[in-house]
Amino acid sequence: MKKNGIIQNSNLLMKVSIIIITIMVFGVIFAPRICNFDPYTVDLTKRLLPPGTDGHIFGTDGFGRDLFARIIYGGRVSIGLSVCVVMVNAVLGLIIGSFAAYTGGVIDEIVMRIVDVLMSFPSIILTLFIIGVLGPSISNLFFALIVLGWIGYARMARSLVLSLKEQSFITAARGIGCNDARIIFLHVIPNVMPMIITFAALHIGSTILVISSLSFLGLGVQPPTAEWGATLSEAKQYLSLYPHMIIFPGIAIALSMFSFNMLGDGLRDFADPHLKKTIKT
Amino acid sequence: MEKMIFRRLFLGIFIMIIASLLSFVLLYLAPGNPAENILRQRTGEDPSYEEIELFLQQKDLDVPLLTQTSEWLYMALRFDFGESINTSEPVMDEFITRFKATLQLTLITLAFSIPLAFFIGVRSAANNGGTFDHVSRFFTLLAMSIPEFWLGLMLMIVFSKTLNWLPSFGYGSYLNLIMPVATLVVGYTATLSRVIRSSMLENLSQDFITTAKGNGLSQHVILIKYALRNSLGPIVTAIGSQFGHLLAGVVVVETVFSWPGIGKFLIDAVYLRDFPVIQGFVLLIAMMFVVINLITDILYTYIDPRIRYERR
Amino acid sequence: MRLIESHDLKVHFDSPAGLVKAVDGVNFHIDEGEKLVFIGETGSGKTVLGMTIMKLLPTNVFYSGQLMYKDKELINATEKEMQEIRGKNIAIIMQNPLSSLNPCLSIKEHLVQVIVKHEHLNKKEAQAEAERILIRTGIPENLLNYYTHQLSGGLRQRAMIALGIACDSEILIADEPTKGLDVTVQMQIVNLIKQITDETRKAMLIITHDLGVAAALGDRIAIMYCGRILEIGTVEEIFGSPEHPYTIGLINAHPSRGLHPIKGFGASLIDIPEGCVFSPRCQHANELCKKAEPPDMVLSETHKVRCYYASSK
Amino acid sequence: MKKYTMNKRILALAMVLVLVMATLSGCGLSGKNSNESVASASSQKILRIAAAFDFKSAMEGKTLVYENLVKSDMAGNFSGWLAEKYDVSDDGLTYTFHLKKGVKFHDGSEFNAETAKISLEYAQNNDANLKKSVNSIEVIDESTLKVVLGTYLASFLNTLSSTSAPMICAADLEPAGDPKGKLSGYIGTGAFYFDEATYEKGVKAELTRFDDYWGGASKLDGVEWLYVADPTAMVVALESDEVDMIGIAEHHSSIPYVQIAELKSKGYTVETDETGRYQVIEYNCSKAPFDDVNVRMALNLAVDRELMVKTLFEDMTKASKVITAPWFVLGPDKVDENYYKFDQNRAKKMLDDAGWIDSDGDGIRDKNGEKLELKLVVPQGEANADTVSVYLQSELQKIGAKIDVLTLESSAASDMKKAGDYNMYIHHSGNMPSIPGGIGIGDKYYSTNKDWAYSFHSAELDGMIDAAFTEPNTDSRNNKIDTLWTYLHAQAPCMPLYSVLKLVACNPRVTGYKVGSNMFDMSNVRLLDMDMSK
Repeated sequence: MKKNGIIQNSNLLMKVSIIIITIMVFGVIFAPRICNFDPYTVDLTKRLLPPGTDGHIFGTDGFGRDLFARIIYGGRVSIGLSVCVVMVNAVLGLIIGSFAAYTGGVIDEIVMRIVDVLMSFPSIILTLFIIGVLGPSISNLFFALIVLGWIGYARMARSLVLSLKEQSFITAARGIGCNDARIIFLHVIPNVMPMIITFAALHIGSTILVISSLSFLGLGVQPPTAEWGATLSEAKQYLSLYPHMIIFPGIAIALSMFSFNMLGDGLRDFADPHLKKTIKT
Repeated sequence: MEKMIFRRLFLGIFIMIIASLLSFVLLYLAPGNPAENILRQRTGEDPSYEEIELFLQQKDLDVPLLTQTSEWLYMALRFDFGESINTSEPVMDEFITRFKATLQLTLITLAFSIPLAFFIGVRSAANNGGTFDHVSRFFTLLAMSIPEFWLGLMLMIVFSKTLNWLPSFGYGSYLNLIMPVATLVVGYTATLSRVIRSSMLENLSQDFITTAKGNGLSQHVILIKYALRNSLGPIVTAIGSQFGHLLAGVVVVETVFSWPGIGKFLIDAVYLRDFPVIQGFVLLIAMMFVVINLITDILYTYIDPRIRYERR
Repeated sequence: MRLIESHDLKVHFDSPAGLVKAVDGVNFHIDEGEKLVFIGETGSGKTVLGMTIMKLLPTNVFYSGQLMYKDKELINATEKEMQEIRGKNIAIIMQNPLSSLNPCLSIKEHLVQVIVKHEHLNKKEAQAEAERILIRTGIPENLLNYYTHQLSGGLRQRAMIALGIACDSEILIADEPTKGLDVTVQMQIVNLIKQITDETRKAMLIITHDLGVAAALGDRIAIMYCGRILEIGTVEEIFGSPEHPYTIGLINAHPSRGLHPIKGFGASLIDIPEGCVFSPRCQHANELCKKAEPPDMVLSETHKVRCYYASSK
Repeated sequence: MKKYTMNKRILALAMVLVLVMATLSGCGLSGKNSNESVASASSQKILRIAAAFDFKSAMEGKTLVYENLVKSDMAGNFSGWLAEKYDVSDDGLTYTFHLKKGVKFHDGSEFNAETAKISLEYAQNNDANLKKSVNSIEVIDESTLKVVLGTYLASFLNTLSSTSAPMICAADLEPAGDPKGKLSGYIGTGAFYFDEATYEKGVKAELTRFDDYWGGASKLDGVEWLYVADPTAMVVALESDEVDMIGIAEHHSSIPYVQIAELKSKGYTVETDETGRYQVIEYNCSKAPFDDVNVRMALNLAVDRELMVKTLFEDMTKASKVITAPWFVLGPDKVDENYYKFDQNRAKKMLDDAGWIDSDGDGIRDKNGEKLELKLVVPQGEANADTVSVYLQSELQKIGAKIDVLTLESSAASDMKKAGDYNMYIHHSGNMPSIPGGIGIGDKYYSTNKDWAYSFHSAELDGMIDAAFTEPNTDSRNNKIDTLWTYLHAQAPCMPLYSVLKLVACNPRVTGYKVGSNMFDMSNVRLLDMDMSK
């Protein structure tokens, strides 16, 4: 018997990615319990140890800090910050987009023009610009990633809500006297959520990459903060002599992005009605 | 059609005004001044109060920023963006020189990425759930997960340092292009092929595909004339928006491979607070975006008869 | 000559909710020039049956039983073989022409694709042929290069019919050809199909829920319910002496008979009722009906009913 | 039907266009192949230099083209250059320059007193100090120039030897001959001339040997200035033989210290020059805790600079023991080298004595309810500052001080510095050509300085500075400066860290590398030779 390829395999992809993400999230939360070393303790006598020496699983960096601990703690910043950025963006975009679509008229027009303008603006340039101007710090990074980040969600929420709005259950809800806020929160948002969540999962992956690229350009977090991009950037000078320093943070970035992308991909197959082969009778 | 173009152009002017205002506001809020940063870069020392005063005077920067900006706007209307404070060259000249380099990198990347992405995207959609699809999905996801700067450095170590096949920096020959283009092609092809795949899949599940199959058309015709033809709209939009972002997003690659493009130069200008360069570049980049979006929209209307006839 | 013949044909789907038994043991045949109508409610498996003959079902499907086209077994036919049969030997008119036509191709271009594929004409000849067929289906000459979204529902359906007859197939499957059309247009379409198929003496398999269409187009009628044929017979037999309670119900539900609805809802294709599938809705059902599924009762050479109490009510 | 095919064509056309454009843009710029320069380099001696800045925006580039009236050596001793010799009046206000004869500019014109006058006027317009002090510039004869100062300017010769006072010719200015104009032509008297046609913005510049050079033509046929943005790429470029020399074109070396050992082991020549530029941490002495000299002193004792240099900087540079290089003419050569010797126990005791005790046992000292938490401001781009701040943070933790590192865009950092919103500020001290160490009139440790208003100042120190720098007599000036240094070190106004190196690595076929007179100076490039057989 031939099994249904899509559903089976996207489940597998999702399972794998959920497992990886769960492991990472646990690692990040219980970092102090997992790591034998503090990521900020400098020990100049133990500099640049290769992986596996003296209990340093991934070796040590140029300051003799444990690389494993720095990567685990780095996840707190890289993943934590990305998740926060994406969550704020999603909520912001969801509220703005569904509000605009739901109320319609002038408000919708104004919001969509703003979105149009921001959409056609080079987001990477703006992000670099904001951080370059305000200086590198986590809060500025956060701000820069929010300025343009909500737009995608707002557009998506708007178009979803517009199509939902015409559907009978919303009319019915209005018919039984629900007020607008109640309709938005009880009926509209729950129906929009699956697509937003899918988009958000993919967005987390790309945000991790953006943050690490900014760190590489010297526009990310400040030392000695452990962050994957920053760790990678610090390791750059040791590239040829101590490759372990650049390999492990590189893998951490790639793996987390990979699993978030995989999750997003799986969720999309799951949420997208087009890809579910519906059976017509 | 004309209406759409006018609407778009109007929006474009609006975007450019917003872009200028935005860069002005940010610069106004920003701490620091160009004199201090440029002098520090030149001498490697903290410039003294007197040196800064003199520099500001020489570059006519001792007037309030608001006056500077209104003058700048007046000049910008005539496409004169003033001179770079750092290099004393007209901003327009700087932009054209650098833009040529960035555009070259971008276009060549696209020239490789687009056919490759179409090949991967279409094949994996046709092979939905099969081996090719799984393998290509895995590798496109992987390719998207590799930071560009990491890949660039790795390529440099392997092909310049170890094998000594390719130049690690420079600009002007085909050899110089290989590594920057390769770095960009990896991520870009992956992103684009995924857009193509999902757009293809969406269309492949439509009723008209069943009709086409019911008519006994071959797999090839169905894929190309039916699914791909209908997917082209969103794909062109994706290429358009990605093209814009590619133009702006080559900063990392430009930094790693010392490519004399707009991205790296703009970042340096931001560091130095080279106001005319920042404002001019932001405006010109925004203009590029407007033009690209316009071209995308026009193309879209040609591709999709539904929009074409509605707008007529 | 026998064109299509099926023996105990079963078409099941694997779905997250369970096994969907869309077609569950169907026997029928279509002879040359014969028009067989499948009637049933939504969800009775009739469209699946049509698609099964074309082998157009999604990949999560399992077939069993026998389905013959002439002496070719279709169930095990490869995709390549099917591509040759589809359009050329068996053609289909899909339901919902708006979504079933490619929005990026003009209606003429649709036909050209099919003709080029099956008739081995060059592009120019194919275009002339396409124009001829489209005009024959009553589409004004100046609209031939229009796109689907520019046409009215009736014209779209005509375009679909043109696509169905483009290669002069032996069998034409029409899946709800009048669905979603105005009543006046419905009649035009039915007449058009009738006129064209009568001219070419084409065999047809018509899928509909409209008794009027069935009476107008069909030679024989099969009543489908829950993936099964509950009653099959000639138009006269079905309308003149319906035997199955479901058939009677259907006929009585027709507006001309005073709109007497059948109580209850169509059964789910996943949890098929035990015994006679219609028993939960049948006013005559007794213990026997609920225990074992009745066999086909042969009433005449053409008339079969799957009911214990045929001819006895 | 027609419509459709037309659209298809447009689409196809667009696709083809993209490809053609891409190919064309590739072709159009591929005229000069990088292999070509490799080929020409083998027949000609072209020195390829990797530079982190574009030729026109780097000071070092200018030292290849322009020369000055006088030059200083690394320690701050002055000698004539384009001026054969110079005389200074006893009051230090009148300078008479006797110019070299037979010096030619790259455009063939003669260098004489008239051009020197234009050059100095140009410098005066562009340098705050000269503008303030120079009263008159007179042409005495063809080869004699007299400059009269209004007030004594200790750094006058420093300025003349720096890139702010290059010797230029009238044609070099835009408009020609106007000292208030813009310097545009790169027409100097140096050993190499710059050809505008070879210059590619942000890519490279080619300099060719000037055969009429007064000091005899260079051994090299030319110099190629190649822009390489990334330090890692620079090292790769050297190792893959795309450039001959790295590090020379920047004033602060961008080559990572850790890669030096590898370069050396592979046979590359690595030259490190101490330029007397020290990286130091400046204390904000206007507020607690650094208004107390004991705290400042304690911190100076608490950091093991020797270990830092040995490990973090791969032993490439030297730990600094005094505020500025003692071998400068005006340097602190009488101060005890072990004045700030690493001794954490002494540091702890000094903090205890100053009243900073860890009363709540959290590992951070406190006094009157205030914790010993110090804000270290790091201007972005300050070389090695990240490394130093991480190290400092961990070292000072051991004596109970907590450091909060704040990296800021450099002018933002500078604004904080000017507003006094810092405890510690990392920067590097000046070097030649200027008065190193911040002890000149109006410099860092002088109370009227607006840039360092919160550094250590005292009326006593101001008096000592005034006395020393208004003293035209060299010997008595040096004596006064020695006392000044002794006083200043006792006050511990800053924490000297290490000597900022100029680090140059080159391919072994480049021979005869000589240290320049200061960290911008590339004029010695003309002395280099290359063995093309290797």
